Amino acid sequence: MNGQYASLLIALPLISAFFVPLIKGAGKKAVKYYLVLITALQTGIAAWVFQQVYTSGKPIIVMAGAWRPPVGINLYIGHFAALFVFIVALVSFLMAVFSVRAIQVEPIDKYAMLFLLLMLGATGMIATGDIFNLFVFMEITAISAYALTAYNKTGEAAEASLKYIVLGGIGSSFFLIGIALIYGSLGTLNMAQIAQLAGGMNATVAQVGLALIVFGLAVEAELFPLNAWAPDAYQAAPHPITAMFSAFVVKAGIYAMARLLYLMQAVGSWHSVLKLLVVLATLTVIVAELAALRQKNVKRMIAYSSIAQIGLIALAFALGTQSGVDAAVFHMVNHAIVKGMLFLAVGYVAMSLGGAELENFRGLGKRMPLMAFGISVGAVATVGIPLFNIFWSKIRIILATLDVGYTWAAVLVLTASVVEAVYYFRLLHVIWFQGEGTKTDENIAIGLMVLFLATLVIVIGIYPDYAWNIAQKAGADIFNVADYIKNVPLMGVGA
Amino acid sequence: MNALAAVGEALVLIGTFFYFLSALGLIRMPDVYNRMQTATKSATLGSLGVIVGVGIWALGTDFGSAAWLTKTIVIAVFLLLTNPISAHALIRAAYKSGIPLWEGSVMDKYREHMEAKAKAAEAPEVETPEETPKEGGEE
Amino acid sequence: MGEASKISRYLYTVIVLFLIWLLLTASLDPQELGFGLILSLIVAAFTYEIFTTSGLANLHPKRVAYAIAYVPYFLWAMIMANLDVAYRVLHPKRPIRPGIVHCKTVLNSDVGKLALANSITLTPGTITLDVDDDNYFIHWIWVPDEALTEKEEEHVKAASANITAPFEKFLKVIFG
Amino acid sequence: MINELLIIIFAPLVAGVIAWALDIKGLRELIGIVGAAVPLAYLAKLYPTVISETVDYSLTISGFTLQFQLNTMTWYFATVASLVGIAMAFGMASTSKSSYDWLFALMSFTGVVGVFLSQDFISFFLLWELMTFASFMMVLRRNRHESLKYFVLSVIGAYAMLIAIGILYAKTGALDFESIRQAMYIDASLGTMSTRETVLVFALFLTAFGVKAGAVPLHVWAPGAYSETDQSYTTFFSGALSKAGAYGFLLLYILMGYKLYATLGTFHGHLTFAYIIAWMGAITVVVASFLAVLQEDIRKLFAYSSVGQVGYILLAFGVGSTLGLAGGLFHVLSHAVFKGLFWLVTAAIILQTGKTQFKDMGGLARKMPFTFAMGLIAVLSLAGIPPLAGFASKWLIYEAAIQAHMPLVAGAIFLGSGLAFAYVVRFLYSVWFGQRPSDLEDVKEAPLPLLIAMAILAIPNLVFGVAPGLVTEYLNKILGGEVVGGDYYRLVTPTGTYNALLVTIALVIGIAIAGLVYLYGARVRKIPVTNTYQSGNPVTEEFNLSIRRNFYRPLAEALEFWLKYSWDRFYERLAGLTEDFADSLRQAFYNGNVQSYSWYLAIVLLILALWGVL
Amino acid sequence: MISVYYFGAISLILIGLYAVLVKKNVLKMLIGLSIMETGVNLLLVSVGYISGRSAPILSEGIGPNQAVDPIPQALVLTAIVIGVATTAMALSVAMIIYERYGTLNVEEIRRLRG
Amino acid sequence: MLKRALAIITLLIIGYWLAQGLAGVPFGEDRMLVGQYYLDHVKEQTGAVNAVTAVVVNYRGFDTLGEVTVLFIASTGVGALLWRRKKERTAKTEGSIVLTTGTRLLVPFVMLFGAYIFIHGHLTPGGGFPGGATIATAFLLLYMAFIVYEIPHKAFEKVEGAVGMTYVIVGLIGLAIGGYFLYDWIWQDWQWGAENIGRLFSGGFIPVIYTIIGLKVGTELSGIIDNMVKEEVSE
Amino acid sequence: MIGINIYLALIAIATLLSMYRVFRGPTTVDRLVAVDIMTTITAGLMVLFALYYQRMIFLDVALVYAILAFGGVIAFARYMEGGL
Ligand code: NA
Ligand code: NA
Repeated sequence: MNGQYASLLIALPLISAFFVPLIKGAGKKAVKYYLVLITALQTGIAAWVFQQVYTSGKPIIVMAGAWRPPVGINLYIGHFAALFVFIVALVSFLMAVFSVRAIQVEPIDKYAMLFLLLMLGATGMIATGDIFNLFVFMEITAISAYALTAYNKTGEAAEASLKYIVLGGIGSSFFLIGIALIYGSLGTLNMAQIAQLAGGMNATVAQVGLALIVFGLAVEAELFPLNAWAPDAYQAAPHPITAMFSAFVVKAGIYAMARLLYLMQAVGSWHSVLKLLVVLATLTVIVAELAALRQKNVKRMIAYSSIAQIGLIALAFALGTQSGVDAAVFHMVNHAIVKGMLFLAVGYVAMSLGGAELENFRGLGKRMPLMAFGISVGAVATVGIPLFNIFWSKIRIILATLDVGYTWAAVLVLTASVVEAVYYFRLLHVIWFQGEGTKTDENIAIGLMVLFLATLVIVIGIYPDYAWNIAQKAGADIFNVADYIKNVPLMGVGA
Repeated sequence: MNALAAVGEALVLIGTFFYFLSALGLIRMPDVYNRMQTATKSATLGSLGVIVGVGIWALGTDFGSAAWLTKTIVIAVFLLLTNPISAHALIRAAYKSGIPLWEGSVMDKYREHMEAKAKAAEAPEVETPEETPKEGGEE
Repeated sequence: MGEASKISRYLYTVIVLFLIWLLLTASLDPQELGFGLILSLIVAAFTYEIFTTSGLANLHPKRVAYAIAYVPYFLWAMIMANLDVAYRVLHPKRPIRPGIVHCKTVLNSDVGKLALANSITLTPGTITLDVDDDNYFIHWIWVPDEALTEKEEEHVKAASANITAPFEKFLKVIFG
Repeated sequence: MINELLIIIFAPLVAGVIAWALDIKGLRELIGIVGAAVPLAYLAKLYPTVISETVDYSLTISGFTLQFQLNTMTWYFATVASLVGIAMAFGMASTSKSSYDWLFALMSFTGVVGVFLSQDFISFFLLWELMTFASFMMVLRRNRHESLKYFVLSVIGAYAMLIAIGILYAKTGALDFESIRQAMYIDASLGTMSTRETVLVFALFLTAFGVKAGAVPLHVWAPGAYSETDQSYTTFFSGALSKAGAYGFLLLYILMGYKLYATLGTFHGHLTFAYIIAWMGAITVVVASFLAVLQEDIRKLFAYSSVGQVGYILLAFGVGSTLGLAGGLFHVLSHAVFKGLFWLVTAAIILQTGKTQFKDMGGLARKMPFTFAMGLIAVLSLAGIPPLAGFASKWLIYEAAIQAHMPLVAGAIFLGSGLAFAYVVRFLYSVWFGQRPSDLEDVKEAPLPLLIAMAILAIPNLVFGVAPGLVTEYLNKILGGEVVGGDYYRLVTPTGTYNALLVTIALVIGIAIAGLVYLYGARVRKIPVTNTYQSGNPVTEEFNLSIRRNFYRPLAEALEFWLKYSWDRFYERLAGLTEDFADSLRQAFYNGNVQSYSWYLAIVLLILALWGVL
Repeated sequence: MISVYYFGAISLILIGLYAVLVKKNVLKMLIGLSIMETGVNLLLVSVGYISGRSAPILSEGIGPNQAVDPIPQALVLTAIVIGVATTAMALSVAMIIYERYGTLNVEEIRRLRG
Repeated sequence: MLKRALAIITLLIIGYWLAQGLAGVPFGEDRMLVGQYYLDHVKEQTGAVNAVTAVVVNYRGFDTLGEVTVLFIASTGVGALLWRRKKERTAKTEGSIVLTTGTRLLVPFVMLFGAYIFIHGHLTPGGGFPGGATIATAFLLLYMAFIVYEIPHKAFEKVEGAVGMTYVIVGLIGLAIGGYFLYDWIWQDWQWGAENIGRLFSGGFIPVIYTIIGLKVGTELSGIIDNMVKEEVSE
Repeated sequence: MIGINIYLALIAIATLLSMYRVFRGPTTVDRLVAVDIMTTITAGLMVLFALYYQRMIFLDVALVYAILAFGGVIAFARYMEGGL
């Protein structure tokens, strides 16, 4: 099949979302199962694309409207995008299954549409090869995230959404100013062509533009101190959505940041931007871990933990080395799995036991052993215990950091990891060794999903090679800008 | 420059002058009711002048066509129809939101009418301008 | 005057819309004409019910003639109004004596009342504050002495003579 | 065919996972014991090979090359650990009823053996973390606070190591020991790694290994952690796992010794870096022994005692001579067997009586004669009484210290021995002799598996005590020369000779005489142990001294000034401050007001702007 | 010398941001956001403007070399729609907040914190 | 007040910084690269006279699809957030006869004009978005004038969905026929309107898509308005 | 086009004066009235621009603008009087 069919990754969620109003008469259940079906289909397409890209070793360049870049907008589904689009689809599928149980608040049809469009937005952000198109997909992601954050319609949900909107709005506005500067200077929006021409850009414009773009994306990527919206949004959003936020929405943001950063390598102030990012990323890790330390709401605690892990990824990206990028990508994969599982299990517990307060987790080991197991595996993995997947990526990030000479960053990040261990193990103690309870029924589908993800965590922990090879290829996709430029069939406008 | 252009330009000049008058009224009049008295009319007439003036003026240029005139007339008629409606809606909003008449006002037949009507319907709730204004005097 | 037949109302709407289309495009290109007609037919189908009650009757020649005659009359009144405004705005003492007065109208049709209200708003020193049945409440920037009477009937008479009556002779014919 | 080294390392873990997953009583214990026995069996099988050559295995995982090697040194450490491990497994068969315990106990077994066999820093760190995590989980179940204290310190240690590894990696581009060793050797003359970096790496490793070894002031986790877990597991925890720390110091010598020497030079004729280690050890010995004396809880006593004994090992390594290394290595073995035995005895006492305080015990010798006998062996070995293993190793260490002209260090050994005598006497008397509290009348001998476990560790105490040459001969192979001379029964060093056989014969005669006196001689008068008088007045509760309660209170009062300063309290305070700071930070930064949050954005923009303008 | 359009655009952006940073009322903050977006859009159009050229509609005698850059105008159309969408979302969120909390004062809308 | 002063200082510095950046992009200069290509080729490649439209719908049609999606999200999101089991108009008073009658007269014209705008998108500066917004204004006026007026929102939702699907399907037909998503098969393959440039029936699939967008935007904005002027009533 | 500067100046002054009223108020309706006047003036300005740039197509823009502005003003007015 023709590679252009990868555009189905965009077309399918869209057309399916538009189709929902026409089938909403069939009832709530039907809409939920429809959601499961579509995400499964999307996963299938993503798997096909993944297989195509990884067997051929060449990226798929989707050219919308048959226009060759830079005249038209192209999607660049390279090793990274193929991998992450698949993760986006897979996590969405799992969360669609979770939604069948987890979402009772009406209107389900609207939920389904927003869900699909959130998935679409992240997919687009990851796949696009055009900087303004990136903005559009970022807004698709953000606005559906705003809506989904407030979906429960409680005061807290609306409050969280408001914070997200205000900060996201400022971020996107300045991102757009950045685009305006870059476009004004280069006359093109195509990322490959920007990379090609970046070296010859007016130095001030490049500096300000790059700074603004990084700033705008850093809001979405939850970098300190631009991440104040995130804990609230994570806490207030419906459980499946929180999992999606952590597993891929924020990742799309951080990927976009990394991608643009590396594409604009030739810009004069590149290294000082990186330095700034190292500082921000390190602060992100520290502040988030400290904030999680005495958190009484488990969902919020894990949200902070997620932010900290994102900080770690950002740190790795900010190193500016091949090994850093590889480690970052590997960590993204691992973190997506782990946090997906954690939010899934915690969400299910909160849903069954009436809230995510720490109190509710007492005796969970006896009441819901499967969820307790999932949470434990997630916790242990996040802390970075060997034989669990995150160990491998975390150690790589640390080694890469030290390799560049940022010893202080490594020290601070590891210190923060100690804090992380403390709160996670306190949680484990509450779950397993405090309180009593009798076993309650655990939903089979959700139990299976938790088991599946836990297995993945351990399998990658014991045999990381497969995942690592993929991550390396995906990392090279981001790092090797020359290949990126070469792979996009620029038609030579203006050149 | 031909006659059409001259007429058109004259109209435009008059129109912009009325724009100016309109805004001046907005400044000089003591309260919102009287500001509307002066502003709405002048702005509408000003638009009429400017817009139709452009339509006629264009006919007198080398690029102009009949379409210029017909289009400008559509716009002008639209404004002629909608501006007084806006003004009416706004003055009603002012009154109903409790903004009192200027202290020099000599009568308020509308309040009398509404009170009588309310009495007739025995409905106690009637908004009166005596109420302290909701939005008055802030900032 | 009762409600006209649906077909009459629909056709009237289509005609009006198509005329507007012609003015908008000012083109005799058959593509534009054809498409304009189609659009007029479609839009009219959705809107004719709210657009008109009297239908094609509106196109009675007498009405059209009066309508055409009304235009210069009204414009003149409007220009006068604006000169009045100019006087009050530019006069250093700001000569105003505002108040809300009460008028009555003889017009029956809604469109007629609208036209009257708009005409009042655009002419000397008056803005229509509210229309309640046949009662008009007008904010008047210079309430004349004869309207300052206590007696309701005299007041209405004086105000109506000043404000509504001049327009009604045209509008009565045009809109019924 | 799976590689033998992998089997040695991972057999316990696999057995643990199976035992945990099946969770069938009986089968669980069986699988556990078998799993724990596998490493020892394979190590025994490979002994002949190791003597002549190394056994290597490497695998590439996740882009890292993990290397394992069995050589004379690693074989020694792995075997000591496996010996203690099998004893632990037998002990746990009696004391633990939980598959959770089996999983993590055996996981830590894997970790420890793996750490010893690793030849590169990735596998070293991986297994180190695994070992730490597993032992932490063993404590977490019983006591959250103590476990976290342990874990936090351990993780700080581990991360210190990781940073050191990272710096070495950044400098040398290598992660395997051999390349790093060579690179460091060359760098000693090149000096590309600055003094600051070298000192940093040294300090980081010192922290990392010091924590695990329980060196003062990083020891504070040990008393709690050793106490608050299954006591059979503590056998392994204290007997084998803490040796990983000692092993780390040895590794430091191997990898960076020359570089450290080149960078730091010497101090009063001693290698500076070794001197630091020696003093760390000496201080640990003294402080921990004092604290051990003051404990009222049997577990705490042995916990501090363990800390002190590992101090001997550090001290020995710190002497810096090959004799010191030999002594230290020997003490690795003897500490493992006698302290392991102690913990098994403790486990038996606690299992059978349910008590942990000295004040609640007494007269158990008759109720648990076998356990008593085992306890006696342990006491003699620990107190350094010939002809048990403990004496042989301490004697070597003492000889080494004297030879290296470190009188203060030697003094610390002496002081430590004295204090050790003080606390073992108390243990001996208050638990085994004297009047038995009435609620202990029904106490029975410990169950069979536990007795087997004790026997497993008692035998080496005796064998290596009577024939220390068995060990020193092997140590000579490790150290590559005739460090300790003599034969099986006789140790000869440049300054002295110790004949274990002679001592044994003398002792056997002595015991025989004493036994006769005991059987036919003195009659013991029974008095209530609490009914004591002081200068004719009944003692108050606050000053009620007996061998079972506050026996060494006067010592505590004498040391009052020093006891005020507790590292433990210091760390607790620090942790408390950190948590309070975290709270304030959280409340202040995430204050809930979206306008404040917008200000954060504005401030970042401002920073970007200034950074652009300036 | 900075052009008046740039100046206006930056001014709008700053005024909008000022409202977000200073105004206590959520609605005023949202208005600030909209002003900011307007400023950004103006900036985008200004960046694409070319002196002496006309709108990029190639009729009425305008050729390819007499028109300004069409891209920024296309982008602005998109940006405006996105702005409208954001505003609509924000308004409905504000409506819920007002319903639940009875206030639109940002200092009182802070149940989620810490 | 300190906060205001700080804000002003902060903003002035940020403003200065932005101005500095913009100084590198001098106003009014021709720096077109891709833009010039569009101007040079728009007529032959897309059949549109309005280059902006060609960019919006054709060259950068992918953005526009996203833009449509954004609005759809907003409409869906507003619908989701303001969803109540039963809702009613909140208005207490009807508009006066002036407003109601004015609205009656204006609505047909406004709708026609909205359609005019999006139909002529490839020729004039309008297009689907302003056209749709204009149509939505007609509904807004109805809401403002009459307190009982309600749009048929169920039907509107279906229209919204259906036209959205149509947009994607038009794109997918392009994929099937020309091998590329959003490929303008009407212009590129069928060459419809090639002799017609500048007249109504030209511009490839631009008028088709703009009609879709116009309808979609119109129904979506109306739906948003509908949601916002209603409040929950207890059953 | 001799007068273009005069027209623009007059319009600019008018806009500034209206702007003053928008910021000054004091009532919301005052601001709305001022906004209404500004939109009317802006529509006229757009028509003028159409002539200036000789592009008839801008007339459509002006009309769209007038329609949207009218809708907006009515909406606010109705909101103020509680009819929304
Ligand atoms: Na935005
Ligand atoms: Na108006």
